[in-house]
Amino acid sequence: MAIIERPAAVPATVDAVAAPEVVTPTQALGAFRRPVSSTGWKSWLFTVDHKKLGIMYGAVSLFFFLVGGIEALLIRLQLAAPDNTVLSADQYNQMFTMHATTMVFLFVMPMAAAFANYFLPLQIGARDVAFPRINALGFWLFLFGGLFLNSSWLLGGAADGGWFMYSPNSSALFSPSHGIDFWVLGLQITGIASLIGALNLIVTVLNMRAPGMKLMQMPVFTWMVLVVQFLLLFAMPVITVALFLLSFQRNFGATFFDVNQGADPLLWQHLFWIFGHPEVYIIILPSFGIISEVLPTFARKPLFGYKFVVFSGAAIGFVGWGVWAHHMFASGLGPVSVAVFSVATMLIAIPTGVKIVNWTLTLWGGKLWFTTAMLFAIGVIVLFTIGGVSGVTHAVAPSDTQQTDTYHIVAHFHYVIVGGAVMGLFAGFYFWWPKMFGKMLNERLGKWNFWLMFFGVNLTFGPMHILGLQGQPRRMVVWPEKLTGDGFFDMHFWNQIASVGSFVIGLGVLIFVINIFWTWKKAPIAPLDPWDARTLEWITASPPKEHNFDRIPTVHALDEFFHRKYEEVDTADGPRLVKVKSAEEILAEEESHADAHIHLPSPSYWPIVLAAALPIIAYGVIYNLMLSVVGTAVLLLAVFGWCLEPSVADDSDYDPPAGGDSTKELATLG
Amino acid sequence: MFTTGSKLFLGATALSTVSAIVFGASVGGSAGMLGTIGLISVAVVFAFIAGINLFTRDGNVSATEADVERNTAAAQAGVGRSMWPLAAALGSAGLVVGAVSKPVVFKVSFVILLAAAAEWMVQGFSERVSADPKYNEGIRKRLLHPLEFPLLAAVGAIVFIYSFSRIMLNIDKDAGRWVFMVIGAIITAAGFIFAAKRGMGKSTAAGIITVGALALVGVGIASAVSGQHPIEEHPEITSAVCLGTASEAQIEEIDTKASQSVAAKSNVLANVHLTSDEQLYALNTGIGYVQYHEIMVPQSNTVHVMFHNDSAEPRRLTIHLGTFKAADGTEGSEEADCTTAVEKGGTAFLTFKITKSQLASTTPYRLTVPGVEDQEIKLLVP
Amino acid sequence: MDRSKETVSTLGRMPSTRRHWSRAALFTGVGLLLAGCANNAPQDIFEPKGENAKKIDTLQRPVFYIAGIVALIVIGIVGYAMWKFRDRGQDIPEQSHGNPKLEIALTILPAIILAAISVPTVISVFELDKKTDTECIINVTGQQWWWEYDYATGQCGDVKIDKPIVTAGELVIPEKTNVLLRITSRDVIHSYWIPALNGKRDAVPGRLHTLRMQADQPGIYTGQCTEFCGLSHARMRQAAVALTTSDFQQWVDNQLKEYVAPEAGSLAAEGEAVFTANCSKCHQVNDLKNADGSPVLSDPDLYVVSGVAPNLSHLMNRTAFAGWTFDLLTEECRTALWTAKPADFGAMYLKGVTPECFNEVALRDWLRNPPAMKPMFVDPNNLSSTGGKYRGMPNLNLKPDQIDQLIAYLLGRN
Amino acid sequence: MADIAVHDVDHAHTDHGAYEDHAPHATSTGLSNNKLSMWLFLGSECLLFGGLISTYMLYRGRHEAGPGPDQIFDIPLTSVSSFILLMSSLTMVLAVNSAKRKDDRNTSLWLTITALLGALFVGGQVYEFTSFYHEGLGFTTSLFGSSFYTLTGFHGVHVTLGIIMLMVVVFIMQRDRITGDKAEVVELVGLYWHFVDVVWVIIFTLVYLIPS
Repeated sequence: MAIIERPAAVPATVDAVAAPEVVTPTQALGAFRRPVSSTGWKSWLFTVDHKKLGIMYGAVSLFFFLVGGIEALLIRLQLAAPDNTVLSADQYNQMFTMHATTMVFLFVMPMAAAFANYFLPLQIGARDVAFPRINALGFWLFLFGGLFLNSSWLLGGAADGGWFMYSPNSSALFSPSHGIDFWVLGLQITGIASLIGALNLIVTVLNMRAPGMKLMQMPVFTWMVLVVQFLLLFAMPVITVALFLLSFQRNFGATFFDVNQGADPLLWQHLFWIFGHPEVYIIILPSFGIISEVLPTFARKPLFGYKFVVFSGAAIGFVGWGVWAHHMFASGLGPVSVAVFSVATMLIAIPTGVKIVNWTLTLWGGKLWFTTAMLFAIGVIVLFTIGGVSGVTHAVAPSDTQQTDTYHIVAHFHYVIVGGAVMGLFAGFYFWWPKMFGKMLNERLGKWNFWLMFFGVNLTFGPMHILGLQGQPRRMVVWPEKLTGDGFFDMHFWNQIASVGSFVIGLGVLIFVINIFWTWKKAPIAPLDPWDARTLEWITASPPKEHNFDRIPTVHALDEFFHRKYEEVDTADGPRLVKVKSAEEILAEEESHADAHIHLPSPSYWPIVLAAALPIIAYGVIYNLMLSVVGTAVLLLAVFGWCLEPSVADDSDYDPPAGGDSTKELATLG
Repeated sequence: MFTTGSKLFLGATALSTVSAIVFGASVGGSAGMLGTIGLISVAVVFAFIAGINLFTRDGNVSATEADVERNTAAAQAGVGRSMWPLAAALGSAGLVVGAVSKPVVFKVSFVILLAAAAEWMVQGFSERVSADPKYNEGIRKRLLHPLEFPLLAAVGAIVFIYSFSRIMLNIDKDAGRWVFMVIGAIITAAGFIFAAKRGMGKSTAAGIITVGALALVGVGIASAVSGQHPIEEHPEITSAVCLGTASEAQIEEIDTKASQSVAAKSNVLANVHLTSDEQLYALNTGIGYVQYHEIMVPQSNTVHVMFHNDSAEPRRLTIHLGTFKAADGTEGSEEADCTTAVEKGGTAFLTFKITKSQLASTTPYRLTVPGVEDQEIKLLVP
Repeated sequence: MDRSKETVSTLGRMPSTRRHWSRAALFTGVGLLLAGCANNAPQDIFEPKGENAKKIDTLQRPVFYIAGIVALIVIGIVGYAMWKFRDRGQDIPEQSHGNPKLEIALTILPAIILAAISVPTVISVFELDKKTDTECIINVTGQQWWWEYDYATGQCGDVKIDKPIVTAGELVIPEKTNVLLRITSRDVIHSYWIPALNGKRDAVPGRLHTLRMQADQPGIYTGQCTEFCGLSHARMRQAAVALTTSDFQQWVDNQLKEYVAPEAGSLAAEGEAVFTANCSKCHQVNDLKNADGSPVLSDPDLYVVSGVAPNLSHLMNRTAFAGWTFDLLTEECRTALWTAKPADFGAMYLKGVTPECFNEVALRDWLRNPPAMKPMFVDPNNLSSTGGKYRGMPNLNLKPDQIDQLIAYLLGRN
Repeated sequence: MADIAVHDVDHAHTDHGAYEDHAPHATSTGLSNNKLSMWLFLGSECLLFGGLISTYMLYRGRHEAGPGPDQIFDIPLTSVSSFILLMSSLTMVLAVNSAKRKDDRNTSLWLTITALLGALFVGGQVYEFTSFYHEGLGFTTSLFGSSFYTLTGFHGVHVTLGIIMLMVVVFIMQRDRITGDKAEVVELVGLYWHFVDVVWVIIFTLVYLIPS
């Protein structure tokens, strides 16, 4: 049969005489042609561009934010009345487990990764991250891990052991559904994403700064992201060990948490919180970085005490490793450990306090411009301060034994996480939206968004302080009528207020979503430098070109962009800052000196394929190991393709093939 | 319009269709049914092949398409040699052999067959890529090396590791250590010799290493077939030993061979002390100034007690775990557990869980020290 | 209560400028914190009723005040700066990068405050762990989803206990006595918490933790399991009941009194048979005898994962059942008991559940279908993970007349 | 002998993604991206083994069933295998050294020797596991069993991956050109290999030598 031997069509561009001798390689390789398009859905699916990945990180995180938010609203609905029946006990347990897991691992962490991905290279004057394909792999692992985790809702119920998943309640004996298996494996997958992301970003920051940019000239956001990546680098392996132990126990019969064999359940708690406490700073520091950019911009003066802010950030990251056991003051550690960890915990309040002081003093003497971003940033100072001081009350260990596992703690960490981290991320949205999309988010809707969220946070989590002190424990599907106390301001009242507040927050978020759509459809093109900003990312076009910088900027100062715009001029009244150049002029200057050959990494199929293999393996671990074999085959195939692929596409991979001098290649392993 | 090939297959289609009709009409029953379906299938297949022949014009290259003609496989240099048909054949044979003998043969053959199929396919594909064999070979390598190299390395490592471990299992334990050391030394020494003797050809060095590795694998397979050296037994504490009803020899063996490792278990229920004048008392955790001679043990609770021996003799602490009737009503024997013998000044942990009320047992729950008379601590399990 | 009213009115008069708003937020925050002590919730942590809780209270109150004041000052300064330095068209300010001296000062200041807090903290940590003044030890064991108390034989304060006592849900202790709880668990981690008497201590299986308990006066102090422990975590409650020494002696005597079989032929006697046939597989009633005179022994480890079920010998001497969740007393009687003066409390408590105070509805519902009232892991079709054992009490499908008989029988278990 | 050095033969392809492309871009630290990321990765690995070692240290004396560590460990045997692994670190140093001198012949040779010694070590471990299993210590037998197999198993997997990496480098050096800086590839694998060795030294000391 002569079927398969039909020759390939003659490529149009190949020279008529030479062509028949040798068919060009990529046509021969068919599917292994690299994706090259820079528009259309494929350009997103196979992209390795840090900006596109950043936007996708953001979009997916926002989706999970809504998922986690709906879970939160259901929880508050259930708790709005005593002995309520909106959710069953089983559903409620799944709900609060997944609310925390989703918000921590699938919203706040990846949303910080979104900003880090997008702005870190821009802030240090790089064209991309060190390992672009690994960057793409990180995103897809996060997405697939998150979807895998949430697929448990449809496959017999989600995890029901709380996000802290204390053993032995997490063993198959006490949680027979597959929920916890999904949780363990899903977190392993997203954990890999965090780990490789951390490697990538650390290398990027340390190795790829623009000429002249010293470490102490990096924007604070970059600094905080760097600290966070180090925390991730060292915290992820610890939770990886804990998750391995748990999945070996649940799936392969190991005995790590089997008390009848003499196991000590505190092992899990130690491993979890050695990861879990740095995790708190992993969550909060990016937000600190963002508002450290926003506050100086809208106060029109540099961050007060840049060095102190940077060092306190690093100190938080460092001391954060020595305080994990303050989550275990009631666990029976013995008085010596408790005393040590209690004092260490107080210690960490000092660098945190330094930051608050510096932000406040940044405002002092400034020329404050109350944009939405600025309001969110100031909101962070206020709310984080409240969360911080209530944190000190828990650092006092005996006092903590009364407060822990009550709503007082819930109030505390929501002030810190929602008030500190989430509000900071929102400041980032409003601040950087024009840079990312070339359009400003609507400021009027933005103000609504801010006030509703600010009001809502206080309304929801403020009363929880009282509820906790009145003795309402956490994680309870119902609270009983007979414990509500006397008078009008009883538990019942405060629970209702908190529930109303949660819907106010929900409304604020809804307005944000509306704002996004409004901006997308209706908003005019934003000015190039709408905020009179200070750092390097604003030197680029909005949105930045694919290669970021036409020429790599040379850095002379902290707040480089600001110093290019403004110069000090001596006047009769002494020195005055005068604007000497506009952003447009600076951009035009950069464009006129564009580098001749800019090499960018080419898109690739393999990150997404490789990432897809892991959930398959994970499903296999839960249901049938044969599926894992299939997943491993896909994994091998993807690694194979990855290795096969040159980091830059052949000319002939372009359709039509590009000329020899086109812009491509940033040669890297990743 | 119709090519030669398509005419042939169209004819065959017509023939089988007719036969199907005739067969179906003449033969009844299930045999007729099966036969008809078979013939119809044959007809469909012939029709399909005829269609393909039509579409490809029998695979004949049109005389006008000069470029294409040069690029057809037929116009290309002959294909190179290939080991994959042989491997595939071996794999298939192994599959059959495995199916009737051992599953492991079947599995290995299956993997060989898969690998051969994959390699064959890629080779076939790459040899037809262009008219340039050198380029084609490049394509093959580009496609397969990233897969071949790691897999080969993994398979090689596994075979080597497995063989070596079988040798170690086969030979005597003491000899094993020496063999282990000697093989390690030989490998290292070989490295230094080869590195120093630069006159030695690369293939010679590679050959020697390969021969050595093969020898190891060979001995490994032989060892796997011949079996294992005897397995050491580790005695465990039994009720008989604890109650002192076991033979002297058994007790002796336990005391010398049983594990002496103790877990630093936190938070014991009570500390049991044997004083220098052989008095036994317990200190309940949390109330240090009362010497108890009965302690309450919550039912079904895993409990640790710590035994301190201050007497001159090595002593063990024995817990009497009751005597129960079996389901058929027969009287059981007393169950017990104990620590290993503890020297003077030493400590040991005893962990136990009592699931039945003391009323269910015909003998009392208690802690005793064999060899010390009239001293006991009652365990109350209401 | 008055403080929380203030708080709300601050919320109500929400001023319009941001400065005022942030100040309002601040007052709300601090007010909310302090309002915890303002009303009469039974588990309020600012109403200590024993020596240990009072120690914590004297430690934490100043910390709360300091925390509130610090927050107040910071937010006040932020608010002031927002107003003072708003954009009024002034020049772009000097690009100052900070003032190291000021910063060092502002770093040392919180360090001093925290150092001042840490000293009493460390002292309290050790004081609250002291074990040398123990006058009574009680084993407290948590399991899904109830607490068991085992009183060891020996002295408990001034009272001597001759035989072990096993009870559930309600911890009874002599007043003004240093009781040491020895806490552990049979399955997952629980946490024992009576806010009025002390902070929490986790009940960790395989570990034994101690917790000091001391009550200044007779009364009932409620608590709740505070470590998430599965399905019915919310319905795992407990209480500590403090009695005077003489009342405590009476309670002990009552716990150890002889079993009184119901009068033959009565409804309760039929109930005894129903109990023996159905309930006694797991639940022990001390000294209950079979027809042949042999003791009826429960064998809960065959049926329940934790290996125990509440001892029902003196059920009607407790005020609630099923993880101390559902009242055995009617609403009226319960309120009377909870609000009784310390002097009257003991007598009222020792009466137990009298027929007129008996909350029959709850117990009847419970016997009809326990998992419907309290979620438990008892679906007989879904027990493969536990090897056929229950976690909780299954529905025994008792008939209405059996329930009547059982209730009559149980009412006599006082 | 140049004639037995790697034959860089045939074909037009220079693309072996994983082993190529150290574009000599100047980096801010002077370390190449790959090397820096390998160091960071190994830092992260320290915590992974830290967690596993802690687990083992906590559980090594806990065996309600089955034998305990003092009953089954064969210290002389493990000493030999530790020594062999340490020797492989030495040969790895020699490989890196040869690579830096662009001596392809000896680089391949020392890499092969390192891989063989590594395989010998893993072989010893497989033997050890098998005999422990026969002596009654399974993965699910006791806490000691679970944590022992998990810790040493994770290490063994690391060594095995190292062997595969070594062999792949050898193959590629033999069959293909490695584009870019050949010495760096060898150095990266070397870093990993030394790390795995150091971890073993810690495991050997804590698990085998210090009695529980």
